[in-house]
Amino acid sequence: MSVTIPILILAIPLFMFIFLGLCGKKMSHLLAGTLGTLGMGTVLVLAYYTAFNYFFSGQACFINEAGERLQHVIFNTTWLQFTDSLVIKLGFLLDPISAMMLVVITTISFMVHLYSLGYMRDHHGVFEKGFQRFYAFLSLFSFSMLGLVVATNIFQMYIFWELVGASSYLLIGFYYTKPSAVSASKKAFIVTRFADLGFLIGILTLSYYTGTFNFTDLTSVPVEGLADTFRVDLSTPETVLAGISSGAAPIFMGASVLTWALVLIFVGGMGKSAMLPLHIWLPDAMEGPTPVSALIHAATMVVAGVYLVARLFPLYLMENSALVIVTVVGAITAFYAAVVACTQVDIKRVLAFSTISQIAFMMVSLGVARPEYHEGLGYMASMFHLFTHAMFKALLFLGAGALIHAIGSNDYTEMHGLRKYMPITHWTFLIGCLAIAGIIPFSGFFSKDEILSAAGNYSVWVYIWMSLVAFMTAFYMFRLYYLIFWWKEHTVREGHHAPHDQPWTMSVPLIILAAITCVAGFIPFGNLVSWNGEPYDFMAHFDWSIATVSLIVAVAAILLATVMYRKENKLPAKMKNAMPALWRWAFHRFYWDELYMFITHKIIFGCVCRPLAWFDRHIIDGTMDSFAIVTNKASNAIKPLQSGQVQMYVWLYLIGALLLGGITILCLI
Amino acid sequence: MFCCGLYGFLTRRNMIAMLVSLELMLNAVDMNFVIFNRFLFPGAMEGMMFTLFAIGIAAAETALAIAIIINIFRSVHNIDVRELNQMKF
Amino acid sequence: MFENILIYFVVIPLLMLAGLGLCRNIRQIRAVAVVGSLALIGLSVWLLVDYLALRAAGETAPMLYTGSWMWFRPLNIHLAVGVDGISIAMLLLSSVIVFAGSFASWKIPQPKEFFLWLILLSTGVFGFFISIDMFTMFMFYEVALIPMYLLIGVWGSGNKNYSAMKLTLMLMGGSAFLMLGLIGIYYHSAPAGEQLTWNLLEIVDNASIPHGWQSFLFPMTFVGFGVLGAMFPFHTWSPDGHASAPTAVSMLHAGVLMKLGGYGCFRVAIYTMPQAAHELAWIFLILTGISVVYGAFCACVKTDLKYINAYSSVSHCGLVLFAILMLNETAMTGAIMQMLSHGLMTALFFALIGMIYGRTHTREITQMGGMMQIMPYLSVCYVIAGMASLGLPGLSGFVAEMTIFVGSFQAGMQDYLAGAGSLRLVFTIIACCSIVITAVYILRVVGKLLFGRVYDEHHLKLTDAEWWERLSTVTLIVCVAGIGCFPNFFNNLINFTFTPEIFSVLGIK
Amino acid sequence: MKQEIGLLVIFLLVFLYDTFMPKNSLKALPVVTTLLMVVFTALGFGICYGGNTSAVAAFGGMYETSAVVTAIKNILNIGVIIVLIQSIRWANGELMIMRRGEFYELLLVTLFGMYLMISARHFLLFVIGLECASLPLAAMVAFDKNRYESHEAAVKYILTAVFSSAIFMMGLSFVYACAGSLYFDKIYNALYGEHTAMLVLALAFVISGVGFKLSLVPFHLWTADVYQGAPTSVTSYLSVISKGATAFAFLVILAQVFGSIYSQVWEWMLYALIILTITVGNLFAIRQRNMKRFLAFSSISQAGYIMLGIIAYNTMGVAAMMYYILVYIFSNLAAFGVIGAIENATGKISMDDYRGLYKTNPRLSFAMMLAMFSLAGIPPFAGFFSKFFIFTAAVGQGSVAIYVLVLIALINTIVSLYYYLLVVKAMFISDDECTIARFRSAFSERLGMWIAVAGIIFLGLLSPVYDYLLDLTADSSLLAYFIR
Repeated sequence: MSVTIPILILAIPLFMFIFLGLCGKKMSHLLAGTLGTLGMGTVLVLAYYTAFNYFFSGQACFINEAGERLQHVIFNTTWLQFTDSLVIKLGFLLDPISAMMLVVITTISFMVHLYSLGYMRDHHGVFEKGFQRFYAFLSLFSFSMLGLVVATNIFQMYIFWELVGASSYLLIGFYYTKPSAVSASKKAFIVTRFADLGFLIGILTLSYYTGTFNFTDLTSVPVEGLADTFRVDLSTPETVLAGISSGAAPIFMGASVLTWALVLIFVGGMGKSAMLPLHIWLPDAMEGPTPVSALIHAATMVVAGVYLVARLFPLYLMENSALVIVTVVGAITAFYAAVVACTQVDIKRVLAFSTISQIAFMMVSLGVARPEYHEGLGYMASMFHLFTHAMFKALLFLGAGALIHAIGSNDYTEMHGLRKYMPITHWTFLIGCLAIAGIIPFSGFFSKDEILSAAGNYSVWVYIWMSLVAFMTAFYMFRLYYLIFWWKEHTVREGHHAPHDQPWTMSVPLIILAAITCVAGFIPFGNLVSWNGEPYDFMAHFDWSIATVSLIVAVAAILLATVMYRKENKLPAKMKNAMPALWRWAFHRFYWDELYMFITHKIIFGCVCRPLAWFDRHIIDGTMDSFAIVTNKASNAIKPLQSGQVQMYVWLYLIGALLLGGITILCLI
Repeated sequence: MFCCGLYGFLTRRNMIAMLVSLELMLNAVDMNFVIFNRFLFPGAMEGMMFTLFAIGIAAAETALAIAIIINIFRSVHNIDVRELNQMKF
Repeated sequence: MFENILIYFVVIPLLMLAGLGLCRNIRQIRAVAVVGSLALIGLSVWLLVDYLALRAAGETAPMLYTGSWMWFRPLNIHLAVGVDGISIAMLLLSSVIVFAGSFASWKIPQPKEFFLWLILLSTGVFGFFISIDMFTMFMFYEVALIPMYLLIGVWGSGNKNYSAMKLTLMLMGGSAFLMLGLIGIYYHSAPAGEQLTWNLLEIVDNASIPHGWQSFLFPMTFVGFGVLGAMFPFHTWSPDGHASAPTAVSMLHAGVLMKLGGYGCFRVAIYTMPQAAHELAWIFLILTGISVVYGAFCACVKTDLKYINAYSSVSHCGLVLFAILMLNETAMTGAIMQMLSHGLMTALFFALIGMIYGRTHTREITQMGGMMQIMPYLSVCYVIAGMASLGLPGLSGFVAEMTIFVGSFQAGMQDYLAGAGSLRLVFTIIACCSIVITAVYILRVVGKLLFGRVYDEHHLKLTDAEWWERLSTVTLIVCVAGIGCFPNFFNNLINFTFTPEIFSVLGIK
Repeated sequence: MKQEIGLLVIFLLVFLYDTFMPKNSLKALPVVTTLLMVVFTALGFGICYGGNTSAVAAFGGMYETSAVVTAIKNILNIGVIIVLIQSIRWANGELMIMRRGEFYELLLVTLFGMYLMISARHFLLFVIGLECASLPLAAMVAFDKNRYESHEAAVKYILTAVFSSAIFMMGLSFVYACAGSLYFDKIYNALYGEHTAMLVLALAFVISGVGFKLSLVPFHLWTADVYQGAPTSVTSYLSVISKGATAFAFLVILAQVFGSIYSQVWEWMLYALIILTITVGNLFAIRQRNMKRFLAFSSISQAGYIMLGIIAYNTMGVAAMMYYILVYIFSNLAAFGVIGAIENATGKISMDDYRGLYKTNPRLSFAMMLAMFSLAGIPPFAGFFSKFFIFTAAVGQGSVAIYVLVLIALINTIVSLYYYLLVVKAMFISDDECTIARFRSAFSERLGMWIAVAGIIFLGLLSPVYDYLLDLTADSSLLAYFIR
């Protein structure tokens, strides 16, 4: 496969960023927006072409005789050489998941580009301030995200990992005059930075032992657990690999080094994918423009963590404990986020928490994936869910954006009963809700169902737990749906003030995404993506019993929501009063933010930084100054010697001479 | 003798008296030389020679000191050495 | 003598001084400064190209362009020059910053005296980087220090007398230890009975410093240079000094002068006394490791822009010394890169701070806000500088820090696996933590200063950057991005395959 | 012997000129003297480079000269010339009309005395030289008849001087008792390796006697008052020429007389004295406001640095010491030149009056700053090189104790830098209005300053000077004494 297309896929967004960033101000808003969208459109086409080529062209470099899909490095140029073996390269790795991610990213990104043309202007069609900047940042983000998914080595991934963090920072803080937005962006960056620290150390450890950054080398390790511990032969990467695969690595604080490395890397993933306890940035990130939330904080960037774990999956397989940690974290997060989502009033926050819990689903399914159960169904399931979730969550967010754009508020209490006014939004939003609730035949049903069956294979408890989460998911989504579109009528909805559907630039993406959501479930995903590249027909593993159960669960949840929220009634208030404590905690997101505020401000700033600064100014600096002070004091102290009295002088003279002689005599004798 | 001179020099307030005691000290030095020469090294006359010159030098010093003291007496009408402490520290 | 290109790094500044003497008005003065610094940039770029060509042609000598002219015969003091990739990198850095600095001080009062001292300072800097004779090195070192006093004292702001005096005395205190160290090295520079020498290369070849003496002279030299490298606890001159210094001086001082410290530690202390370095590294590792996080933490709570930046300099320069002490090829490469990167970005920082201060007349971030709406250009530059400082890929900070971390982590793990204690490992991880703290204080400043609402209505009337300010900042930004995007170029420039044999003692090479 | 004779000739010429020339032509006296000195110095250099560097003895070995000695004498001559040039204006002031001649005659006599001190090889000659060099100075100190300080200074000087010479000769008598002779070489051989209490005491007395002229602590107390009280020209003469000469003479005595008991006895005495001198001098200098007094203390600590060259006790040390003296002459005379110029013009000698001097008299303040930097040892000025060399020489002595000593000295340089910078700060940095109006100093003063500044700038960068000095010492008769 030629090199030009992959390079273009990366180069066009980068060029767009630089171009719009430098001379965006000079050109008109519309031109800038159109340019950005066109650029993204081109990338979209190229990416589709590439993915299609990879999956269906059947070239030898992509798929071997056994029908296994291979990892193919299209180009790989040295960027920075640390040692002979440790080299950061920038390249383009094509394999099932990266191809899949290419499709996802370009699709959503293009939709968002298009959508923003309509969204980023007020009702009179006046563009927002910094419209060009917005598109520049969008291009930057697309570039970094694409670079991330096609990374050929873990350090390239880290580089773009940082870049997506930065572009997300810029986009969250797009309305930089809004203090809340500024602090949200700061929070997002710092929390993820903290996670990246773990990621970095993990990379360092891993690369030290394996002597390489390359995914292909890292993941081509034979899969055995790490049994006993002895020293690794560090002479060459091969021996190191051999050592690791045969379970060689010193125990460090009770866990093998590999475990440490993998867990630390997973911490990086937790940061980006907003797993507990590093989730706090994501809800605040909703301060950014809604298309940004759709693109970054629902569809693409937040699943980077999942992608990372999937990328290193063979390594994780070698270390059961790491996978267990992934599972546990995922399960807890999923439940937590679902509970919180049931109580939020800001629709974007509800969606944010649902995102967290859905990503947690993917994590769990990765955590439970084992080759021995259905040939690693969980891996495929999580990738599948990643795909479908990207689509319907983007759909939901864009729909929410449409609502916000129409109403001018994030709060569902402002909305109520909009179904008549905004039919397109209504229907597309409904499709999204059905998909996420897991109603056949929408895409969400299939992916979630596979996750559940994978969980079921792994352990029944996980299965029950996740089904519970699924139930709540369906519940809060429909709560949201009803509260927005039904509940009660607002009185003041006449004339041209009445909320109405959006311009085509906004509608088209909604419709397209809705269409995808409807059909995506029928993609034979197993043939395309699997943990070891061997295609298999997941219908073979399709478990109707689990499917029916989950379906029943979803329907039950929807019915409950209908009862409670379809018409205005007292039930919700009753529920709320029934368990006030739980409700309050859930409403305040279990006070995580307060906890973090306390740690950062009171402990770090109050108890570390200020004392240190004081110490520096007064102790260290004081010591330095005290030298000078002592000198001056001494000079004052010996002042009397120079008394101006000749006889005094002579006295000292004599004493000096005698002492000089006397002491020497004493020393000699 | 040297010590007497020393004592005088360090204690007297009158400059002339100080000069006198300085003379004492110098003469003590001369005596030293003469005596050492006479009893320890009777061969050569070095000590004697030195003494002659030392006497001369002492005379010169005294003359100069007297002159300066007169000068200062002219300007402040007082030859108390303890008063001479305008410049200090 | 004048056939050697390196000499011109000293000759050009001297010519500039002469030209300055003839200047009548500010226009001529600016002309002299700009032309001269351009000439310096040109010279160093030419040197770079030629050097790479020579290396490509298979030159393997540790130093190229070496020249040595007898100066004081009895003490065998030469005016010895020579460069390798590292010094060339430093020369590039210095010339760029001198260039940017002379633009940043376009409207300085009493320009003649100002540029006189500034150029004298840069003479010292360039002389330091080209010379391989310890005596001349030390002489240029001090030449570079003293103008600081007058530059800060006369053109400074705030508590300038105190700061200037403190800075000068502390640095001189450092050089007192340094001088003794150098003299001590001189007396052991050759085996008994042979001609003693000040020439670093010869000393390295002789490798005749007795072990006992090394462990006495190494701390002397290292501390001597370390003071200028803002090593904890000798860093306190830096916040006050920077806070009071005028813009260009802060730029040169943080950008170049503090590098003299790191460079000296590397070139003199480590080069000549590797065994002692190997044994005593742990002491200074602890100190520098402390200063990395310590500086960052202090920067978190300061409200004066220059103080914040000074403390971040403490942290970053601490990282330089830290990496040097890892005695690991990768880490050392990282250290040099960090010098380049920190030099450029901190110069950029100080330039911007100076420009903002020149408009708002305050450096308190609590009394500013929403600068992005008032002076977008400067603010964007500030964000870029901040991103470079917190290590965003594509800008210089990232590559430097990553190289350092990879290298020192390797060193640490080797120790740990060899059962040689986990000190280096632990401090590497501590140093890694600095990237988070850096993010905290950088974003804090950016958020408070540039974003949010405008704090003071009067600020709304302020103007954005003038053309010379734009020129000076753009130069620096381009360099920062250049290093960030093509790190391997510098990585190859600074490579240790040409270092003297003695480095095999450290397992380097 | 040539130089002494030459000096006597000049002395006679000046004397005759002063006595028999008509009053109106007396105004030319200073110029004439200066020119004579210049010619004489030129001849002196002629002797140095004349190839005839072998040691010459006279008075039956009481007197000996050699290339090194000639060189140091020439160095002194240069200093004297600068002093003379700088003092022309002062000497032509209306107060001096009557006493102009005496000033020059006394000055020449003291110089002659120093010559004798330097090249004496017998204590008799040495003592004569010492007294010649110190007594007339008392008269010169008292020169400003109508300034009270001048008299007070003179009294303090003469009393302490006589006292110290008494002590000195007492020490000599003990030495005589121990060694039985006053010839240097005889004493050297006699004292070989012995250290009785009497000898040590004698040595202490001798050192104190010479240390008095060098103003080593604790024999320094007269210095500040005398420097402050004396006329500026005299002060500068006192501070550089007599110090330089005595330093060298001191070296000669310690090496050629007591060299045999270097490491046992006087190394440690000197060690203590150096530390005391440098530290105390600096500590006092910090708090001075009067410029002359300030320089007095700075010169005390400088003397301490000079001693480092002696304690090094090797040829490099001697060379470094001579070089240091030379550089010190230039730097200090530059400072005194500025002070004198300002004093003559405005009568102000307080550091507070120097505030903002740069605004009114940039050139003067520039010269002053160079002098200060040179004294503080800042490159590229000569002071840096001299300090560096003398430290190198000292460390060359090799023992760890010397490393410590040098470290102490180095740390003291920071203190000294502080107070030198105080002057620079006053002149350049302080913003308040300068009390000294812009004025144009006399040609002679400017000439003197130019010479001194040129010396400050070029002495260091031109290596041949130092090379030459080291060659001289390398093949001098002193070499014999350094082998331990």
